[in-house]
Amino acid sequence: MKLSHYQKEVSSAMSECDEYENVVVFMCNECGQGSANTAGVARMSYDPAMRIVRVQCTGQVGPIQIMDALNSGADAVACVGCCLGACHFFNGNVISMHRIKIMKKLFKELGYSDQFVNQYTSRAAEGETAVGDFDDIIERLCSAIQEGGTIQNEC
Amino acid sequence: MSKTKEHESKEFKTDNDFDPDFFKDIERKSNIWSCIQCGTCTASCESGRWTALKTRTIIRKLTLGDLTVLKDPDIWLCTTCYQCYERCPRDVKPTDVIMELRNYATKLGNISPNHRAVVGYLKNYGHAVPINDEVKQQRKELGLEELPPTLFKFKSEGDTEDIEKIKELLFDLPEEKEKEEEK
Amino acid sequence: MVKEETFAFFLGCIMPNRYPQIEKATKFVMERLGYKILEMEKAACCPAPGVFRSFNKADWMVHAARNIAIAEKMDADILTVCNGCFGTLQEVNKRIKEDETLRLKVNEKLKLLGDYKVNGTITVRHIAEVLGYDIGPWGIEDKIIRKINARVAVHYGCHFLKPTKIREIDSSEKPTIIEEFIEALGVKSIPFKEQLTCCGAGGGVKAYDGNASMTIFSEKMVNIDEVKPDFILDICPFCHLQFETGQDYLNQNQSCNYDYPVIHLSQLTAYCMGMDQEFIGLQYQKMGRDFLFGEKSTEEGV
Amino acid sequence: MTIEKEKIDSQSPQIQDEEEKVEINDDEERIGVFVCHCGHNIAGTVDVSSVADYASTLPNVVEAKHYMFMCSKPGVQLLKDSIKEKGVNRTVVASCSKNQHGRTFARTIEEMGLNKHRHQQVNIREFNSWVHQKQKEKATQKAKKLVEAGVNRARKLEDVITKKIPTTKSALVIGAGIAGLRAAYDLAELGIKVYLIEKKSTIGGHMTQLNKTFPTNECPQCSISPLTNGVANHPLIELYTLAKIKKVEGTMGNFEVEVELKPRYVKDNCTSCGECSENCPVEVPSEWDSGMSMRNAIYKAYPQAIPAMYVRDKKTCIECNTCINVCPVQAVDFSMESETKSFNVGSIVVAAGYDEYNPSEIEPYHYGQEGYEDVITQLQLERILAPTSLTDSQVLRPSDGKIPRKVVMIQCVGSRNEQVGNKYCTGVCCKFATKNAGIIKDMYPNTDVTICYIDMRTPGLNFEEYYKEAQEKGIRFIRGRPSEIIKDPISGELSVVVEDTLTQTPLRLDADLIVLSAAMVAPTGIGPLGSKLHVLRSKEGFLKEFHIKMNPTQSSKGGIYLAGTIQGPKDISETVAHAGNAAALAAAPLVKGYIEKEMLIPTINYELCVDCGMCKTACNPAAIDFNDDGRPVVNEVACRSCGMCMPACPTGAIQLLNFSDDQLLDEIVALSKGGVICNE
Ligand SMILES: Cc1cc2nc3c(=O)[nH]c(=O)nc-3n(C[C@H](O)[C@H](O)[C@H](O)COP(=O)(O)OP(=O)(O)OC[C@H]3O[C@@H](n4cnc5c(N)ncnc54)[C@H](O)[C@@H]3O)c2cc1C
Ligand SMILES: Cc1cc2nc3c(=O)[nH]c(=O)nc-3n(C[C@H](O)[C@H](O)[C@H](O)COP(=O)(O)OP(=O)(O)OC[C@H]3O[C@@H](n4cnc5c(N)ncnc54)[C@H](O)[C@@H]3O)c2cc1C
Ligand code: SF4
Ligand code: SF4
Ligand code: SF4
Ligand code: SF4
Ligand code: SF4
Ligand code: SF4
Ligand code: SF4
Ligand code: SF4
Repeated sequence: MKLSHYQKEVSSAMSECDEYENVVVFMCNECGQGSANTAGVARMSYDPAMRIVRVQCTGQVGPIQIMDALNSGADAVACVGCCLGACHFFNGNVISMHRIKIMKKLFKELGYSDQFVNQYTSRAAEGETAVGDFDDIIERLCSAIQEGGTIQNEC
Repeated sequence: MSKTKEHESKEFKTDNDFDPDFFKDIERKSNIWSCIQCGTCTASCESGRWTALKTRTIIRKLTLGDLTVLKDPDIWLCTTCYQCYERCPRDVKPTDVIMELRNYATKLGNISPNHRAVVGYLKNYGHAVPINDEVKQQRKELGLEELPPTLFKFKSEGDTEDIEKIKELLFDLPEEKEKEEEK
Repeated sequence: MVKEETFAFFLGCIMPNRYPQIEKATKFVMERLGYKILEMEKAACCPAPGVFRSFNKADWMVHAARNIAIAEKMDADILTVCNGCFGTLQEVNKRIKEDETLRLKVNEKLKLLGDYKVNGTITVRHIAEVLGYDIGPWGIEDKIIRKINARVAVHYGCHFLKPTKIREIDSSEKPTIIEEFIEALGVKSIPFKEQLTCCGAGGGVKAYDGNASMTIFSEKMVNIDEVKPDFILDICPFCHLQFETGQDYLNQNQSCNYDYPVIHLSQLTAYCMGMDQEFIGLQYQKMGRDFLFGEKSTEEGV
Repeated sequence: MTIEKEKIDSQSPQIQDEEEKVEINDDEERIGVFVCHCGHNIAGTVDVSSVADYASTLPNVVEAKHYMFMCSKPGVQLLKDSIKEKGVNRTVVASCSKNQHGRTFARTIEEMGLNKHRHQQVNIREFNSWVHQKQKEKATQKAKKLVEAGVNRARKLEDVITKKIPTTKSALVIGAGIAGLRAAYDLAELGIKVYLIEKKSTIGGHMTQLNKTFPTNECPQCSISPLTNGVANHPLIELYTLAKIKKVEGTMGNFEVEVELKPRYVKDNCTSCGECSENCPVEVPSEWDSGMSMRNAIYKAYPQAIPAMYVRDKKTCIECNTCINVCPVQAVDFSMESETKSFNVGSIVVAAGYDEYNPSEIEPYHYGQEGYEDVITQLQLERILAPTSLTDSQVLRPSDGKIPRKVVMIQCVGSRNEQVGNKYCTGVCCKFATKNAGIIKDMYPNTDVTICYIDMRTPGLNFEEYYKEAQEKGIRFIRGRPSEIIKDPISGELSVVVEDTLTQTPLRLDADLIVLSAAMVAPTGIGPLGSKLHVLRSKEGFLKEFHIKMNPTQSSKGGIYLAGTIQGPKDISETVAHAGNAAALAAAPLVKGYIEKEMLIPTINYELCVDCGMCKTACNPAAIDFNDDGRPVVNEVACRSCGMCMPACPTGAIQLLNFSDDQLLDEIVALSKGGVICNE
């Protein structure tokens, strides 16, 4: 995987939209943090809006944390855990995945866009996986913004 | 046993002969990608034992994206016995895949004249097998009405509304394809 | 709730237009058993699961739904006597019952055909299932007046049992529903090699490539001939047609010498329940015209 | 994972001098913030001094500095000085990742007498300067936010203590197949008392049923008997046959186990003379012989069985009392009753093995049906071939006792088959089919042996060679999965229908004997056992390992380990290696004598708790249970600090220490601030 490839993608994503500032990313203590560290060591670049929060396991992140982040102004929220089947706490990532699926449904039913909350997996040894996740978050965020989707209350 | 296959003469194939995207639709409805080429379907196939139909090979061609399968006369030799469907260890549902494939082939105009005729019967009589005088007589002898109370009877009595609509709206077959049309 | 003990009798194509004797026998049997049989006016071809589904699955479904809609209006379950009709109507009915989006889609097109709409309120039954399970060998015993002491080759056909996941009737590898039922009529099923294979007619093959169809069929006949049954028993007019005309074809083209009567389950049951020999209609058949149940039957007396 | 990291931590501090410790003032939160340059690594992108300046404006921050290399000796000294001089009681270092130097700083403050959990590491290098090198402005902004979040988090950090929990120096091993025997022996050799529980009347498991074992074709009885004898005679191993687990309670290090011992009806003084069996009028198919021979109602499974004692099968016995009368030593005793035993153990090893798949579910193969006696499984073939077999090791077909001239083996029966719900490849059957095909061919060169396979899977040293050998012996390999076995109703002969996929030819192969290579599946009764142990199962039914690669012998519950095929199909070498690893892991805390555990566990606010049990359901390691008052309690030993119970709780009553909703909120607020915020 070529580094420049990612850089190009990021810059193109950024040029498309810049109406966001903070994206809160809950990353588990194992592959999540590991992959972001690896990305850093390899000097891969991604959007500075990423705000990584260390949690034990993505299974620990509940609707409370997600709503806390959105309420206090995060433009998008994501959870990044280990690969499916390789959760270091058995199946926290799967549970988180289901939880986020349900939240997405709920958002949609309430008339918000469901592209602002997502679940991802990454691999500790591959920074690309984390960067790919981050890029995808921005991509979804941007396309949702462009389509007029929102997750914030109008006030 | 069956009709000759034009495509068999072309031996060497390149990526240009394949279009994996073409069969996306079939993939969505069945599990063709999970086929392990075990051959249970071919071995189960009562048709394939005596005819050129080789079910596994058809699935293989699909996964490769080999478009010649659409012109393959073999796909019309499946009797829909469902034996392969019942036994496939990977739940590929080959019978359904072949049906789906025939739908595609039909869209491309690859339909045999006999099959066109059957569709014609349906459109004209409401039946794939229309009645004849001999059977009319037989019905009378058995004490049944000469014509059963199906659509055909109504048509012959002048009530043609239903059959006209069926004729117009259903099973619209494309025109006969020009003989050779490549890629 | 659909009316109990009442059936909308779906004729299909081959039975009324080729083997009216099966139609006659079925009515006789069902009425004797206390069912009410209603005619389905304006019903048409099911349409056949092999050919028409091959051309256009969506239209196949709509056309079938039209037939189902007729029965829904009559508020009665559908009775079929043919594996093909059963295959189509049972599958389509099941799918429109289970899949609401599909139902909406089908109804949309159905509207264009006239005043038709499917709601998924009825079930589709096959005569063999009704006889085998609802009446059962235990229930037929005191309804028959004669038993037939014969050894027969039972041919299930394909679409009655398969796909098992959709039909949910009996195992497709070792079914017993017909065997058990006919035993009550005194008839013994004799196993033959590859008993459950196809007769070679389905899937549009008979129309597409008659030779191929006959090749498959000739193997079937070889296996049947090995065990020399008194007659061939089937539950589907299309298989019936294949066995009738097929034997004739093999005799003429492959110097075979088959002469096995082909009898539908309805005919057999009707005879045992007291229907006259002439209405069973063996005299119209190509094969085994001389076959008379009389020699084999023993009167039970009612 | 946390446990292991911290173990290392807790051992090292003693090296440091004690006198550095200072009195901690805990009246208010006093936070020290230190921003690292890491040479140019951070400072080249982030304006570190402005970050430090910003930090100094944050509430509770009493010291804010930036320095070239925080991990260097002078850097670390800055931390110490701030604690000593400014009374700092919480530290935030904004430098590299927690993995890189988080531990260095935590250890430093621990040396100064602060709990190491009061250190908050903020990563502004891997998560910031290195990935935003071209966006200096934004990177500095981000660093400020990250530091603020760190300060917010540090404010409420609580002390986490480490506890030492003594362990019981004994272990329970469930199942006495090769895996259980290996594990029991290894544990005992480490000086640990072992209770070995077997549900059958004899030990050895499936291996004793085999004829020869690949790839060397040696006799399994010979290879296993040193171990069976070793186990039976080991002073530290207590062996219980006809035993069933009734109850398991407790956690890692200390379990209480209750075992039910079913009566044998034969006392220990049995001399194995066989008198009783010879006179017993009842004959039933032998389970051990896979139904290939008969046994009596009082019997010994096989001559070399251990324990070398007879057993009476109450279910089939007709109570004629002959055995009681003929026994020369009056060993037969029908008055025996089941008894219950209790043990205290520190670790549990589950080695309950596998069962051979019953192919009767696959209808086209007609296994087990009348008229298809010559369709057998590989395990049955092993029994026919075995030295102790009824046929005297001759391959005679069950229907008529003739030597088969055409043997067809069918692979992947019940494996790789979604219709029966087993998606996996057993991985052993290709090897044992090759083995048995070769053995038949060696014995009867005139017999044709065919193997119908989908893929031949013979990986590993020696196995491809083994496959090649079989090919050279003249075994015919046909690539295709048979669709059905058909029987000619007149001649009664069987044939196998298969497509040779390589030439696209449908074939009908005549066969005198058909051998199904049936899958290895989870053993019967594993469901109840699993739930008694509170361990999770994989969807295939086997017990699930903690991590497929890194922890293949650990179960979902601490202190319970998996050995051998109970975790998934394996051959004997893999089983033995797996069991050895399980024994080593099970022994570690027992040999050490204690478990050291950080109490980073959730607390339950009982005023909020509604006793709904959602937390219990969410907890994979089964660390939450209800006490006698019906209230949930967290087991501090079993808890793995995953936090998965938190979002499950409908009232927010359960909160993981230092990861509570409240604490996370503080961090999240700082990170989210500045977005499209909605102020009402
Ligand atoms: C036909 C065949 C041929 C094979 N040939 C070979 C070969 O040649 N070479 C090779 O390496 N491998 C071979 N194998 C694989 C080999 O059999 C296994 O790898 C090995 O036996 C696994 O040992 P185990 O101890 O894990 O399981 P098992 O041998 O099944 O032992 C499990 C034990 O636990 C007991 N148990 C189960 N449940 C409970 C319970 N609830 N409480 C108490 N006890 C319980 C059982 O009674 C049994 O004694 C073959 C397998 C088959 C099926
Ligand atoms: C391309 C590829 C992909 C793979 N993918 C996977 C996968 O996806 N999943 C999987 O489970 N496995 C995979 N594997 C297998 C996996 O790599 C091995 O199983 C595993 O790494 C073996 O670990 P090891 O410790 O035995 O050997 P190694 O990783 O080779 O470690 C041996 C160490 O010993 C050192 N050493 C050697 N000789 C000496 C000496 N004389 N003195 C001192 N030190 C010495 C070496 O330098 C080395 O550090 C893959 C292998 C390959 C080749
Ligand atoms: S039986 Fe199924 S898996 Fe096997 S070759 Fe046919 S389609 Fe593929
Ligand atoms: S359904 Fe068609 S392809 Fe499948 S076994 Fe029957 S005839 Fe062959
Ligand atoms: S503490 Fe980390 S960031 Fe700072 S100098 Fe050391 S390695 Fe670099
Ligand atoms: S129980 Fe008695 S008779 Fe039977 S083997 Fe033991 S000692 Fe011999
Ligand atoms: S009492 Fe039971 S075990 Fe003993 S000899 Fe009689 S039948 Fe056999
Ligand atoms: S080891 Fe061979 S026979 Fe067994 S499941 Fe795997 S491929 Fe099939
Ligand atoms: S943190 Fe909660 S869910 Fe996780 S192990 Fe501990 S008690 Fe169980
Ligand atoms: S989930 Fe919460 S409320 Fe329910 S029992 Fe657990 S702690 Fe109590």
